[in-house]
Amino acid sequence: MNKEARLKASINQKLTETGERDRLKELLRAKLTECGWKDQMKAQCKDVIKQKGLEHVTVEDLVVEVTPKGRALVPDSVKKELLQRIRAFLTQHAS
Amino acid sequence: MNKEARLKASINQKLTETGERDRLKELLRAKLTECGWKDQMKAQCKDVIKQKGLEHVTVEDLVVEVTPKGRALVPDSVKKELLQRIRAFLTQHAS
Amino acid sequence: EEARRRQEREAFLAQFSCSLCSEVVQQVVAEVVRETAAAEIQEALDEEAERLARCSHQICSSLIEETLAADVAQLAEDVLEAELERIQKFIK
Repeated sequence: MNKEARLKASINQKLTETGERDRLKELLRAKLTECGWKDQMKAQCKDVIKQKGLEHVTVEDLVVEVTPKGRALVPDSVKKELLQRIRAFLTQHAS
Repeated sequence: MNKEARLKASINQKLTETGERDRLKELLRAKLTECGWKDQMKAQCKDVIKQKGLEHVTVEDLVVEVTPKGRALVPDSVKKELLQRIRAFLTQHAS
Repeated sequence: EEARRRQEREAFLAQFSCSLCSEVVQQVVAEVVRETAAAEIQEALDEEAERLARCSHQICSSLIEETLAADVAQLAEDVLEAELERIQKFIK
């Protein structure tokens, strides 16, 4: 394992052990709800169902169809905030 | 001040005034780079950083650790060339 | 007498050249080693900072991916279920 992979593994371990990983995910979920991402995604799902017909759509189809849009719709400000929080965690736990 | 001390002081003054001291140092720096000595020093520094860990090493630690090796690794041919140039200067200016 | 003086002068010049040479070598070695040490530490610090920045980015991206994967699946399931219920109510 190279230096970078070791560093990543150690950060991931600390994030999990301290519960920060779950807190970060919760923060992300809250931000996505707050910015309207969740509503946009629901609308996307409804569109797909409408286009394809309810009887021809599975959960898996919906996931495949809307995930790329979901990814693209995560606001940069949310990504930035998450990254800042990860950096702050790393600064606090630097050893 | 005896004759020798006066002569030494006078030569030292001339070395500085004529810029020869700086030229000698520049020549030596160039030769040390050219012969690979500087790369050896870089490698030595990298080794010490790797051994001790970046967070446990200061510039001063590296200087203390690497300088003796640096001195020992200056090639005799480089010292000889420098000596010849100093001798030539002294012969010319020691009057 | 002249020959003796010349000999003494030669000996002095030889000895003084050697001590000057050694002085210059010591000075330059000290300077270059210090410069190299500082540069190597800075380079290592920069590399470490870059590595940390890359890891933070990757971890951030994977956290987003994990969260999206879970949430999109849940959302899709909820929407599909709601739509089915709506249709069933409509049929009844």
